[in-house]
Amino acid sequence: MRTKKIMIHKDEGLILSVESLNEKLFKLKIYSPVFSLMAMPGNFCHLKVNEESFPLLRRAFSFHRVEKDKGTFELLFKVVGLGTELLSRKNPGEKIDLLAPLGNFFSFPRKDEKIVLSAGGMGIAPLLFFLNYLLEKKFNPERITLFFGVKKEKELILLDELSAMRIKIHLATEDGTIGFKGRITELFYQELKERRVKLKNTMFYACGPTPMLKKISDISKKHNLYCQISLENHMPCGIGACFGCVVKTINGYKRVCKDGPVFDAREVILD
Amino acid sequence: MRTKKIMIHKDEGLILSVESLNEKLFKLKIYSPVFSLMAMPGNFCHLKVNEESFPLLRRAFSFHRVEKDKGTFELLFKVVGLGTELLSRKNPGEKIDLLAPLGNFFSFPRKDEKIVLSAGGMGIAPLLFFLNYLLEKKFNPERITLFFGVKKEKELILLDELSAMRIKIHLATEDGTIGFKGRITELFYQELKERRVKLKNTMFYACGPTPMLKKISDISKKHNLYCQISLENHMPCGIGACFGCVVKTINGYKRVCKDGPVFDAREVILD
Amino acid sequence: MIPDLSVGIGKIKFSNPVLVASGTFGYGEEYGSIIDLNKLGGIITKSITFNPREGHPPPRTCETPSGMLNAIGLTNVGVKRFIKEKLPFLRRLRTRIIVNVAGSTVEEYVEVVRKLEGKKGIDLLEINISCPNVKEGGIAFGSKPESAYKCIKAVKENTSFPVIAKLSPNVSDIAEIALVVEEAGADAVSLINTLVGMAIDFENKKPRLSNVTGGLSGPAVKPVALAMVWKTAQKVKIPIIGLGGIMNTQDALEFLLAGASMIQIGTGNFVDPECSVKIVEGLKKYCEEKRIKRIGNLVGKLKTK
Amino acid sequence: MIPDLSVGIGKIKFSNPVLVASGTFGYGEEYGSIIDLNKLGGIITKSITFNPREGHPPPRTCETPSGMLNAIGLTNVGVKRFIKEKLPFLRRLRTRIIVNVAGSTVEEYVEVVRKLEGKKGIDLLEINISCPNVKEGGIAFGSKPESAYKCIKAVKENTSFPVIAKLSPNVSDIAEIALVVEEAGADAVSLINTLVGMAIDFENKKPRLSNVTGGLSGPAVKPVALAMVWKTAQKVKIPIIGLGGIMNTQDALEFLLAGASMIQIGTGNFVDPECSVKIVEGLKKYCEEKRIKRIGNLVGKLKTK
Ligand SMILES: Cc1cc2nc3c(=O)[nH]c(=O)nc-3n(C[C@H](O)[C@H](O)[C@H](O)COP(=O)(O)OP(=O)(O)OC[C@H]3O[C@@H](n4cnc5c(N)ncnc54)[C@H](O)[C@@H]3O)c2cc1C
Ligand SMILES: Cc1cc2nc3c(=O)[nH]c(=O)nc-3n(C[C@H](O)[C@H](O)[C@H](O)COP(=O)(O)OP(=O)(O)OC[C@H]3O[C@@H](n4cnc5c(N)ncnc54)[C@H](O)[C@@H]3O)c2cc1C
Ligand SMILES: Cc1cc2nc3c(=O)[nH]c(=O)nc-3n(C[C@H](O)[C@H](O)[C@H](O)COP(=O)(O)O)c2cc1C
Ligand SMILES: Cc1cc2nc3c(=O)[nH]c(=O)nc-3n(C[C@H](O)[C@H](O)[C@H](O)COP(=O)(O)O)c2cc1C
Ligand code: FES
Ligand code: FES
Repeated sequence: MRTKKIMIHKDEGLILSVESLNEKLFKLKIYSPVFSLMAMPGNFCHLKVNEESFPLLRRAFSFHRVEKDKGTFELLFKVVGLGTELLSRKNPGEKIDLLAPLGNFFSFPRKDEKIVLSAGGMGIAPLLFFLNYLLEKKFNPERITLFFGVKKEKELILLDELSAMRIKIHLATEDGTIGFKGRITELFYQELKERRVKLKNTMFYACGPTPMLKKISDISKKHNLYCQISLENHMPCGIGACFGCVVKTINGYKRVCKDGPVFDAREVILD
Repeated sequence: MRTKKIMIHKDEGLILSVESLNEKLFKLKIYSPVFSLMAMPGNFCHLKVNEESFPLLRRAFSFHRVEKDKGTFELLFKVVGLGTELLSRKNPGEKIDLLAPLGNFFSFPRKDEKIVLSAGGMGIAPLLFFLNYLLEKKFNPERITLFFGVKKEKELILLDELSAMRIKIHLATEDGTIGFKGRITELFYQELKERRVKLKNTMFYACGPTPMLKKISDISKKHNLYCQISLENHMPCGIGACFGCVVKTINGYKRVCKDGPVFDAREVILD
Repeated sequence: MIPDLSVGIGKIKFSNPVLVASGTFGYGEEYGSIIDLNKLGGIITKSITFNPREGHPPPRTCETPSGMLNAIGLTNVGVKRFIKEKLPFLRRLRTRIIVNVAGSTVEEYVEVVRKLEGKKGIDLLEINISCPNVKEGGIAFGSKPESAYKCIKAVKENTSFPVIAKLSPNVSDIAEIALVVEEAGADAVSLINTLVGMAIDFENKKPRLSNVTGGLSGPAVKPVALAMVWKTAQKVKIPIIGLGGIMNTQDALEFLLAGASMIQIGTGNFVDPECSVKIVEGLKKYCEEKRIKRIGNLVGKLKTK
Repeated sequence: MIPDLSVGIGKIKFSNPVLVASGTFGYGEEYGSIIDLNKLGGIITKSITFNPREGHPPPRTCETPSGMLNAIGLTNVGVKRFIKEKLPFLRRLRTRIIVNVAGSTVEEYVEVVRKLEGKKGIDLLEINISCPNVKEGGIAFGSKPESAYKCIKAVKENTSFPVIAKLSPNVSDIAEIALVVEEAGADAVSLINTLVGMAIDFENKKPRLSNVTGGLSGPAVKPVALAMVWKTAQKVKIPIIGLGGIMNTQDALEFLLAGASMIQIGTGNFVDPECSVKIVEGLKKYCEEKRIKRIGNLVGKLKTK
């Protein structure tokens, strides 16, 4: 994984909009020129959802979309608990306390490589940023394949935008309403086994819930794929100081917030 | 003090409006037919400002205005901390968890008595309810004198409504912008000493910050006034179960929430 | 399937495992107009001492992050007036009545217990050897194994009611204290009482409580209470009654998983007076949904490996 | 008037009373890009043991009402790598460096302390006799007066650095422990370390932490910490360093009033990385506004009668 010395900053962002995509999914647009400039695909920000001591700790969210010229960025998030609930109730004009850019970021493929991305549910959040970033850097969309899986059809968001990219897209829904019926990892593995996904000269990327990443990690180990996965964990500090967010790897425990969140799938030991 | 056996209820009120009178003062209008019927002047309600564990405990507010026919009541409150801050940010349509009617209430004067009310700051909240109640019961407004004192002019609220009542009003502001310059207790005591306030056949009532009530209590003891004062205290349970809200009286500790909040000023020992 | 929520301490059966905690429910009357008291597993009274106690001067309580402090100082009417004025109301209820007993000396505990002996309407005693808010007695008994043993032993010898020992969390090893009171004959232990805490009125450079320190309760202490229940459950055989920050059904279930066979609601009553009966309902619904025949089947079922 | 914020422990002067707490600030580097480390009174390192420690398996932390639990398990690089890899960065700072030392046996404490002896860049040692998250050692030393005495005594005999004893709140009487470590030669005490706590993942009927129990910190424990600082201040003569839930200037001032002459920020660093330097600024502003010449004049000024 390539890394660079990142300078972490604190900034007070200005909330521009809170858009609800469905009852659980929200898009938060924040004005913060410094972070819109600094954020790389895979980086995340750590933010305080309110000023009180409950919830106490910051919450981590991947950069989802960045508009440097406008000085803004977007987060895409799902309401799963009190913190995200409070975040979804923010109003335009409110300030928000941000710590960013945190963590490492996805390695970029060479121009002559192919890439395969797998997104499970909210895993699409950082991968969309990555896709947009690559296309902006003139990476050939024909070399890109995206596997995108969700539970129910209504969680299939961003489809228009993804289609317009002219990349290859495989969809999976667990209830089978659209695309493959089942989990994204099953579809991915099927395509892999039937050689419709080529291993040579291909870089893999995955982001999604831990059980999905565990499967991806197993597949990567078995087939020796070079696959980067983005992990999540409870993160008290977010900057590598507390050793609270570690993941087991073949090289001992590593901090997801600082040594990751992007790891080589063959390195981590998930369970 | 006359009391009756009150049945305490829990009800979910519907917030109809939150009106800001100045940057710190708010009026909250709640739809709750049961409490609009049951509330008596001096009673209070105990409400939960949010659903989280911080702030944890309920907050107490006097009934300020009641419209039985519409099934609504109003609270008048000042933002002094997190609880009242959160309350001031409520939106119409939200539900609010209410416990009421709590405590005893002001005794009513006989038709042939005169009454003198002293309100310091937010102390006007329950006294306005009391005034409206008396006028509705055809108590002669000419027999009513109100002393109303605040720190700064802009805290002098409800003046139009009070003026329209055709009662006698004495105003005091600490900065002297309007009315008497100084504290309401000074004005009250001056009027008392100069016999412009008659003691015979008069009932006194007071509500306001504790230092003011202490003065009123001292005056009442000295001149043997029959004065009812409404006290405040931290109230964990609000219904008499925890003995957390006691005030010292000549008859031992008494619970402000259940034995009060209205007490005979000669009984309590404030400091 | 109607799940069986009943539980027992010694020979005493409770219709369900939900009790209301001492000092947070007065003598039962106050909450009677808001909830149906008969739905509770039992009611624990405010601590009763031999003589009436006025308690500490105000201020007696204050709020802290996700918790509250209290230093009531064992305000109570004394055992004689309790029997005369408060017990008749409690006796009429169809729920278990547990009288909480406090004292400054072992002799005082014994005297109170003797006065209560045989009184109709009482089902059990809870012995408060853990009150952090009185100088003499209280917590002193609960923080040393020897005195805890002596106190519970003396009480047991002077009562025919089953005895619950209420333990203090302000100790190095609560399970050790639980073991000795079990040996002394306690029929159950309840934990935790409040943690010693303090808050400062910064404006006036004064403590917020007249008593300077007080007892911390509420959600803030739940992690501490859970750990203590779990540790004690590894050691003692008598039933454990868990409390500390329980506000809803899930909290209650967590204490059961950690090893408590019953639970108490304290501060939760203030936040929502209906909290206790909602939890009774909630436990029932949970057992129905998960097809759990007896609530007892959940006790201690935390998977720690 | 420029108020004097400086304070001292033994012969060591600190520019101000604000330290960052062990385990919450890594080895200082991580926060270096966010705040100016030289503004701090001092930095306390993550606990250092003799050998490197991997620590506990994840999950290691979880959030609780107004607090958090951690069971990191003393993850650290070991004393040799600490000296080689971490100390050079710390040495370059113009702030006091306090190395926090932990061990499983008195011998291990002594061995670590000997390795650190005379190393440039170190100003003081903080001896962690209170870590709730390791089986052997740690808290065991801090919860019994005898072992606390033995450990601090042995450390003192093997170091020329001033020694701070970090005490556990999981005891019946923290002031008693403070007294014995004072007797053993400690130059200061810091309190509190975390309270033992536990949280349950109800869905999966599992503890939220792999280690089952962990240490509770944050605003939830502030009342407990304040009470312990206050009680200890009535007993010992050596300086007290107060911590537990300090999030802002007012919290810090409350600890000073209760009797702490310095304070530490732990969990507060996570909530707001700038919290510690904001408190330094805040203390200065407060002293200016109130015309307090020396911050020390506030220490112990709580009016309790
Ligand atoms: C690097 C990183 C990037 C992330 N990016 C996104 C994103 O783009 N969109 C999105 O919807 N979510 C994202 N998450 C997950 C998001 O942080 C959690 O959903 C959120 O913290 C839950 O907070 P809550 O208060 O609503 O939930 P609660 O469950 O109430 O939170 C309780 C505690 O658990 C922690 N927690 C709960 N779930 C997670 C989780 N999956 N990961 C880390 N901590 C968790 C919280 O921080 C908190 O301490 C990301 C997490 C990480 C670590
Ligand atoms: C019977 C009664 C009637 C009241 N009526 C009104 C009213 O009509 N309008 C109004 O503006 N205020 C009224 N108050 C005061 C109001 O309850 C407090 O202002 C409010 O609780 C402050 O909450 P907070 O979270 O904003 O403040 P914080 O100071 O953050 O509260 C911290 C704690 O202190 C308690 N507290 C703080 N101030 C008071 C106080 N004066 N009385 C009781 N508890 C307090 C809170 O309940 C809480 O536990 C009344 C109080 C009582 C007891
Ligand atoms: C206001 C108040 C008064 C209390 N009084 C007593 C008491 O008299 N006797 C007793 O054994 N415990 C008393 N307690 C402790 C509670 O019974 C309980 O042990 C503690 O509050 C923890 O539970 P909780 O977090 O559910 O409140 C009191 C608690 C509060 C909050
Ligand atoms: C994640 C984490 C790790 C900690 N690690 C250590 C440690 O290694 N050594 C130590 O003495 N204390 C450790 N502590 C305890 C803190 O130094 C401090 O005593 C405690 O958190 C209370 O302060 P706070 O409420 O300000 O966090 C740790 C605390 C946290 C939250
Ligand atoms: S969150 Fe603290 S090290 Fe990763
Ligand atoms: S608030 Fe509980 S008795 Fe008054």
